[in-house]
Amino acid sequence: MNVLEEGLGKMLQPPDVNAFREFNRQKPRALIDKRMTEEEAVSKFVHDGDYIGTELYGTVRCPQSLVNEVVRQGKKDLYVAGQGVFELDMLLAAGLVKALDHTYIGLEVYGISNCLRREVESGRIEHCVEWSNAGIAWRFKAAAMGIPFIPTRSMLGTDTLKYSAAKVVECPFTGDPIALLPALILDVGMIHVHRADKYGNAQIDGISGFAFELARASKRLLISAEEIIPTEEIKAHPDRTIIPYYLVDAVVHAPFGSHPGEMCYVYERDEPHIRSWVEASKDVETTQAYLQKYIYDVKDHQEYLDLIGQERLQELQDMVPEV
Amino acid sequence: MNVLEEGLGKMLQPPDVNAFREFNRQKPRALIDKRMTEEEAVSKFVHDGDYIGTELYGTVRCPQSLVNEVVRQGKKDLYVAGQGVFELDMLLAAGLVKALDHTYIGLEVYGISNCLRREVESGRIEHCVEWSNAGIAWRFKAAAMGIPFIPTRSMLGTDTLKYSAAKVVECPFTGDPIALLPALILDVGMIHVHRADKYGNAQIDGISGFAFELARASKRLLISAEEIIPTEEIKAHPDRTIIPYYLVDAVVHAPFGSHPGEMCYVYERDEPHIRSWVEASKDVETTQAYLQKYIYDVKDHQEYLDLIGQERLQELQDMVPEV
Amino acid sequence: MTEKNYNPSELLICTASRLMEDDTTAFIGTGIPMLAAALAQKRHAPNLISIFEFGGTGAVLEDLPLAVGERRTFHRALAASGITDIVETAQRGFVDYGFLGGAQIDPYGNLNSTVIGDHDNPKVRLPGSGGGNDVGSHCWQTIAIMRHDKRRFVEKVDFITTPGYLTGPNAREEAGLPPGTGPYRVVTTLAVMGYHPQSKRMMLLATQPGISVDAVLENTGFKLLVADEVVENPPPSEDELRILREEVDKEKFYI
Amino acid sequence: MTEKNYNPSELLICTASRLMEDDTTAFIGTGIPMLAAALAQKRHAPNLISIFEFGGTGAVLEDLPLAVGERRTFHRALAASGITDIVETAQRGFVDYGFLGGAQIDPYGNLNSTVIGDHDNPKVRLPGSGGGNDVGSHCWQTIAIMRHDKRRFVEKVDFITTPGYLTGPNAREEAGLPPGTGPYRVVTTLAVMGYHPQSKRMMLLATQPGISVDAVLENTGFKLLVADEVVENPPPSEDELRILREEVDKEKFYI
Repeated sequence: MNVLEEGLGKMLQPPDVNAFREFNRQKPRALIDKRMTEEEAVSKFVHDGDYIGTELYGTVRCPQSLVNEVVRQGKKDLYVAGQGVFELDMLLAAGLVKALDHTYIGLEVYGISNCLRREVESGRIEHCVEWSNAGIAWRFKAAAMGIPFIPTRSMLGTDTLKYSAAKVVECPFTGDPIALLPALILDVGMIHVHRADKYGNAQIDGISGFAFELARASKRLLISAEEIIPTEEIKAHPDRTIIPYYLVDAVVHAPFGSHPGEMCYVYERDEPHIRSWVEASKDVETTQAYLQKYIYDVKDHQEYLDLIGQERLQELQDMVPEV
Repeated sequence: MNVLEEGLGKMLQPPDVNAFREFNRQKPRALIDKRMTEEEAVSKFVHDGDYIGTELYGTVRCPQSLVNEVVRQGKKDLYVAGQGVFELDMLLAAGLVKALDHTYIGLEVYGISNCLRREVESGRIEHCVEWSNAGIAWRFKAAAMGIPFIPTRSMLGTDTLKYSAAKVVECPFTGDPIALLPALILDVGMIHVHRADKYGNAQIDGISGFAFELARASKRLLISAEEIIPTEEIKAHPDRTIIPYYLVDAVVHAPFGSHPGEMCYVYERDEPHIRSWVEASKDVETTQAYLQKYIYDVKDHQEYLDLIGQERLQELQDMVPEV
Repeated sequence: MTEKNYNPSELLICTASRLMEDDTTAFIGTGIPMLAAALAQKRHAPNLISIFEFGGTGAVLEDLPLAVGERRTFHRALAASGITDIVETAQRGFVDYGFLGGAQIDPYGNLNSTVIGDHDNPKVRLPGSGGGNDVGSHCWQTIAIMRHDKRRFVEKVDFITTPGYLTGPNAREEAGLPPGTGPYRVVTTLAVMGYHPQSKRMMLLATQPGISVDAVLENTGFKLLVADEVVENPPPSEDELRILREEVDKEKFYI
Repeated sequence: MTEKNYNPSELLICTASRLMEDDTTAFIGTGIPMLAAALAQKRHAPNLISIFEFGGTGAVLEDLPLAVGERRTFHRALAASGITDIVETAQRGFVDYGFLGGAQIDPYGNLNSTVIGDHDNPKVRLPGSGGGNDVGSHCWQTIAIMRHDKRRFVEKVDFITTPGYLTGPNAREEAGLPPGTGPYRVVTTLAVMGYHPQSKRMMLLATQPGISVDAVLENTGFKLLVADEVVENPPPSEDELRILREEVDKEKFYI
């Protein structure tokens, strides 16, 4: 099983599955009430220099209230796994990102991210290691499985592989080249869910993106939830639990926690707000003004929601059609 | 990435992911009514010499009506992936199994399988290749992912590995030994579900065993279902679909399809019936008498249910407690 | 050239839509592929099975999604799972078509959406692969939708984000990519291109209405092969435009 | 020796149950571990988190399961998933205890549940690994529950189905198994054994009520180490027996 090629990209987080096991060993198995505010969750579990990841798809089910709190507290020199839109733009805008395992940061239909451009083109981001979208998800999956790598036929033959930290080997069964993706174990993962109990047992409606994998790939896991439900509801439908409590370190009640992103079946995304960010992000000064207004100058998620306004939030809810 | 050890077991089904892709390419994407009887499904899709697999856990959600039909039609020289109880005992009792990728065949609390003993100790089964339970499930998972192998830390250091067809390599990322399990692609998979629509979109309640993986690891997939539901119900809850239609070749309506096994939330297992099999299986003659009575002498699943009797089936339903 | 009753976006959407077949699976990304798929479903391919990267399979595209994960991507869908299940489904060979875009494309259909300039010292940092590399690796046939000019159609892309035919015949297979996969069509506002079956280089198959072969060649930064017979695409029909405007994008978000 | 008011199964169940701690995760297999876990939940470990191989996590063990996948394994559970999720959870280091059985065990705690005799020409074909190898590979500490006689406690097992300490110190780590894992206890009707911290060989820690150290040694087919101080286990208490008989296995399926 010869190694045929090795990506030139820096291994930002080595796939140390033994250290991950040791960390997981000491996480409590007890049912502990983990409810806390964004402020407590982030100050307690996110540290300067941490490797963090957010789970979402586009602007859908984005842990925005948690990310805003990371920005508010100015957690810096962050290593970030990058499949993101609005929320990673915030981290980039605030200059908190040191290095990226990158797959996509952009504004979808609104085009490329000006914040990404500024941070990368200036050299302020020290490493931009490339992967495909599924490549990053599979790296989480490898970590979630407790194995140091996972094979894939993505990325082969491309510069995406050349500038990654993957390796290409000769498959010992078929003889064909295959890419091996190293497990990506996060210091901190953040996921926004439809509902969770106070211990952290969580449910998601609709598609689940890569929540299953990221939850299991995180040493510390912060959950924000639109709704906190009694554990009896979890127990009545255990097959709906996508994240079991023992993975979770903090449970944050965050209604409209994905705003300006959407939450399937609950509220739509705030298109004018996102457009206003697209405009603001074009220029350093207006970018900072946006951060000032929506993050630094508000104390917490509730104040942020007050700033958006109950009326607007109601509209976003009302836009959801009957299923 | 040196190969440190290679299992001595025969590779019964090489992990040819390219051939699997070519097969999957020609499966129809159209929404076709796939409802048929056990007789039609088995005669159309199961052939002598096929590599087959059943998905279940113990006696739970067992595709028994399909397996009985395989026995009835005497499909022979079968290669079988073995994590099974009652249903694999039937195949063994009928002398249809040529080789096994084996992890567990036994009767759980009732002890070891006499049929397995007779078939293996006599040498009638040509190969018994060993794996762990999760090892077999991960082999399905590799096939489901479309990759030729998956790493694990199971099986290392043991005779289970030595008599498998796995390989141990030095992990190119950590330097530690790690086992690689070859993908297991089935010619035919069989799964019993709670409900499916006529195209094959299927739902399962409660734990899902390895249905997700086996469904995706099968070239041809036979689904039996307690209930056939309108597609509109599938579309109302797409996050409940564990098996999408394009994987499926046959949809068999099989109420009590798991009997004498159980179906979570629907009916309990038929303990006296299972005990009667445990007794019968001790001796070749009584074994054959059981097959004669419950399989060969009944025309189809409905006749089998008639033999069990409506009253008894009702009792098994009534034993399910309120949740 | 008479005045056209459609804009360039509408032309791209209608052209891409015609390439979509009933009873096939198609990996749909943000933007034009979504509109094309919705148009196809409402017109000639009611059973086009849309596959969205983050989990939606077989949605009814009544309203247009603005993002690849939102509720419209699994509206009345047959299944709603997650990204690994979807891309593994493609890796197993179940996805017939994939739609791609990029900032640069080369004669072998390799696409760049990562950087302009040097990777470690870029002139322009682009969004990155996203699902592009996965779609280009696993789908049986990929269709690129591009703006057509010399800066985009280049002899050598600055960065191969997504594999086309790489360096030519057999290069995909030698790299370990699944045999039989690769670029199928390139759709632009000027033309539709395919690939030469042997050399795997891009080849002009059809021009868009009112566009000459020379105009296509002039706007292509590499030597484009030309099919023996180059047809001219019919313009978007009344029917296509009506459905597109009145049903697909009635809020005029894209068109 | 006075007449005992409990049978051997009840003794095994009560002894195993006492090893189960509150607020720990335990991988539970068919039979005695299920009864022990149910007894522990109803007595000293109400928040023992049971993990069942086919998907159940944190069930309330009100009624006794007869199989590792049936409804009682996820009755009022916190999660119900599938086998790969469960064993991967163990592979990630989240499962504290695992319970094992087998036809043979050796001084290093290696277990055989595959064959008696030669693998390819067996005298007795046994059920096979099942989840045994997975539990023995990934759980932090494993507890074997065995019948105690010389045919079962052997110097060398015919087949290592499930890894104990393999050939001794560091052998697990050298084989690639997760550091810090391995056999913890062996529970039999005669005794409770542990393992010597350095040599990793099995060591007698406690005898069952009325059983002498010599009786244990005589029924063991290899040289069993003996702890400096061997205690005698207290017999099953009235309380344990009452709960076991009246609540855990009221239908007398196992006991």
